[in-house]
Amino acid sequence: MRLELGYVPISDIQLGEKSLVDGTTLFVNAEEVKALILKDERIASVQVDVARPGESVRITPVKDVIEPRVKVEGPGGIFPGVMAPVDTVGSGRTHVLKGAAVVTTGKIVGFQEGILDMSGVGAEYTPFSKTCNLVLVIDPKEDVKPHEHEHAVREAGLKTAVYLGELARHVTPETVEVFETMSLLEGQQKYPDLPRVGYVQMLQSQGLLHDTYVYGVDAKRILPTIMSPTEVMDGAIISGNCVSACDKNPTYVHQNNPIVHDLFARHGKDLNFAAMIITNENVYLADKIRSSDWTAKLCEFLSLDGVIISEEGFGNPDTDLMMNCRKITDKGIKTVVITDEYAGQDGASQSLADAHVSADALVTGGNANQVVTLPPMDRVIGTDAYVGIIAGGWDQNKHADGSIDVELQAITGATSEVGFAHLSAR
Amino acid sequence: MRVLTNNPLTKQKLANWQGGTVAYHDVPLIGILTSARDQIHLGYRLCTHPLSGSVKPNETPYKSIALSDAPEKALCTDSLMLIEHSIAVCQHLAANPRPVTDGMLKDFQLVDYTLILSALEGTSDWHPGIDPFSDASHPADTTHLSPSC
Amino acid sequence: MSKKRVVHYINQFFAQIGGEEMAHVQPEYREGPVGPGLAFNASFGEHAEIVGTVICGDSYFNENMEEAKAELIEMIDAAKPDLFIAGPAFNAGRYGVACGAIAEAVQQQLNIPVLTGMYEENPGADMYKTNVYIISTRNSAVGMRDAVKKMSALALKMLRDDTIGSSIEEGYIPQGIRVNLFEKERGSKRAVDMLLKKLKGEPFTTEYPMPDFDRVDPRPAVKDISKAKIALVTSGGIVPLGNPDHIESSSATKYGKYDLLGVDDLTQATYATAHGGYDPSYANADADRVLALDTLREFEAAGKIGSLYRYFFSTVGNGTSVKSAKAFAEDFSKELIKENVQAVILTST
Amino acid sequence: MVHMCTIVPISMTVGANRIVPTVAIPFPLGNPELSGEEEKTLRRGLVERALRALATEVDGQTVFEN
Repeated sequence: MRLELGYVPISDIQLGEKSLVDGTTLFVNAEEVKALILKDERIASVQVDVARPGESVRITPVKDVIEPRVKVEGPGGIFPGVMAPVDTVGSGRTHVLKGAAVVTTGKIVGFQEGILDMSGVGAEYTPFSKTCNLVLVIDPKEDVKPHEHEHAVREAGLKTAVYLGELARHVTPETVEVFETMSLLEGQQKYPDLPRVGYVQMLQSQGLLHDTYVYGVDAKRILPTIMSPTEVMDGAIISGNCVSACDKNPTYVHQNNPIVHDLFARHGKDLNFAAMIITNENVYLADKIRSSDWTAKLCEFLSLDGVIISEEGFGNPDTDLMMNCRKITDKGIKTVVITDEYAGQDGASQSLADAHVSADALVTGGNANQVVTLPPMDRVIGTDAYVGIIAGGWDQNKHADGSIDVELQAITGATSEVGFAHLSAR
Repeated sequence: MRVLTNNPLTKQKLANWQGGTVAYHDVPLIGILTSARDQIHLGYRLCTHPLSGSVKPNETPYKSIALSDAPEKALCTDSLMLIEHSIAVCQHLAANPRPVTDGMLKDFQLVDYTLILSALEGTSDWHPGIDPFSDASHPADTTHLSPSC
Repeated sequence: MSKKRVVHYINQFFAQIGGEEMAHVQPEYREGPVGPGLAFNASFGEHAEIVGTVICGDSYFNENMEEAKAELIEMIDAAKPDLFIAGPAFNAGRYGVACGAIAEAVQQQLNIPVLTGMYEENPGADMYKTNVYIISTRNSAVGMRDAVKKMSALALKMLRDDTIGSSIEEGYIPQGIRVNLFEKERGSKRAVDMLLKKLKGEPFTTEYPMPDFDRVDPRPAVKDISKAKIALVTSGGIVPLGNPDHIESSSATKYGKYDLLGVDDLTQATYATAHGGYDPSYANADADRVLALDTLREFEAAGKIGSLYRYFFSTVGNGTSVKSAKAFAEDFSKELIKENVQAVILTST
Repeated sequence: MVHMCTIVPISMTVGANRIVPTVAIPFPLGNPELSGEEEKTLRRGLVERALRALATEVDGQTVFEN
């Protein structure tokens, strides 16, 4: 499969009369966006706002972050099975509004989390302080249940991203990057001397507010399967995950999966990026055993020499990570795992809920329990009424000057377990 | 299967469940874990992960765990390691006194219940005898959506 | 701004008093820098200076640790330092222990920042790394320049009251505490780089080592068990009723030593478990289910074993750190060896 | 030293060289379901096995199953 990503750089978002890309400015007609979202009968109201890098703005509670893209050539559309008909994506050409993102916010459950500061200390920890964000503050009608509410907000974000992505359809990209994967046989013939490397991505799949969708299918219902890594660039995987702000993968991170990109960067030079395998992180232990068996089996069938395994979430998935690592290692395949840590506020406790000696090459996204003090912001988009009760926040965490103490786990994307951020720990 | 829980919603929703039994204990979350541990020590097997969910055990007060119906002769080492690790994790997370409102408690109950439900539903001996979302429609999946929306 | 005051500890060798033959020398105080102190002073520049040096022989320190520490602390205190540096000791074992011990004592008693430096395999490193910052050095004085550079950088940071970064940034031996840092490369790139090294068989460094345990060679068999003196040890928390030593139900920080003289059976009325990691009702009803004292008394009477050692040792193995457990065992093993105990039965729950 | 414990893999992990597997975590050297005398017999058997382990030369980590 061959996919061209055409990057249309965006350095500012302005609300305006007509939605269009002008130079590197993305103009958005807020009324059109609202009308699009309000088609959903479950939604009572929506506000459209803009947050730019460096501004004294806090967005919270953040639900999802999505990058606007449009399919200009090749089969399927962005977010297949959800926003577009089911069709295999990942080939042809896709345009990307690089530097822009849609951020959804809205209280779905009472303990929701996700802080995104556009400046100050918090901005150093979240990758989305560097994007121009179109923020949607969404309120549901009164009788809408949490799972319906989550669904409505998830779709509102995707719809908006598709709407914005469409604006890039006829814009000439500033740069084009090409990603090409080959069939196993072709790859082996072309790179007979390079190690065959695979990427195993574990997807959050535990239940309400903890779900991920693959071509529209709930990931807890899948068996591990093989994907072309370019499929994720067209939105084949989307996030329905609202909990654990620091280490969940927003849809944006799936679209820009950094492991996929960094493996492609070495593809054909130091390694042969042979395949991507997705698996899940179910609550039921028999599912874990089955999924890790299948993952290891697929790695073996693909004759992989090395595998990177990424995790998503806290606690339960540590067990999947160790099972995958142990079983893949047992097949004689070299592994590197990526996780993050919950070592307590003092960093002195055991970091993971599970451990195995085979995980001897581990990359960490840092200790999510570390406390940081976030300065007050001039403006809050969404509501900070919950900052005291979100994960990692606690009672009386607000100081007299308006600054707040939170654990890193409250900050969107701070301890990414796909290695999207630079934080680590020793 | 036997579900150990301190979540009143799990108890209520699974009252007519035909695929197993529910043991409700009005204890803190850690009490459910230690109770599960004591049973694992006697040969019961864990069926679900004790740290299900990304809501941390120092945030939610609720936990539902499924165990096997009958003890086995040999102790299940995997279950043992899991429960011991989980208890250790639970104990070192900061005890944050949190303002818990009724609405939040309801949300915590719902999330814990849906986590255990997602495990039970996936099993081959899932005999509902219940409507899991009797006062709400089933969580919509996204596959039916038309591309125009 | 005036220069910050630093006191430096070195041994007889680095003070150029002499080698092993002079290791007995007692603590002395000299004004200003001595030996490696000159290099530290150069490195501190305008910010700090070594105002005095305390010197002690390695043998004297290790053989008279409490007295040596007391004498040295008095000298150090008199110099009114803002910071204390010991070493670097490189791979010199007794010097390393001395550096760690005196640094720890100064930190506790004088309440000023302290640091030392040594090779990671120096026994002093393992003993003191969790309590004091120990800069990781090479295994010999060839690494002096590099050690001084890293140690003075950390020292100046401490004097400025700056946040101390992670072990990899500052160069100290990891303290078993996880400290966050920002890496130059993002996590995914680091993972790809690590995998490529692993694939090529090149050395790589994990960012989080899995817990590991020491290996020991098996002891030879006991030749005649019917003549052997055997001791009972348990991690199952069996203690006299009332838990006189208050051993914690989890993460134990101590062990207990209990007299078995005249005890032939552990009963509900006399013994119980302090362990919080399992349902205690079975052990509380009959602690022999954990410690098997009744059986060993029978065997002793029947001549199947020589004798049972008079005391048993007990702790709670529930979340107790490997470090603590190891320290307990090292401690009571000295007594067991001294008392000619030939074998130990360790029971765990 | 002989390590009498129920979870042999843990004993292996921490590096014991002579290991005797026992009954259950809360009662390694007993069984509350047995009568007093039966329980003592069970315990004698386990301790005898421990003594045998101590009197046996081993080359590395060894589990004395019988």
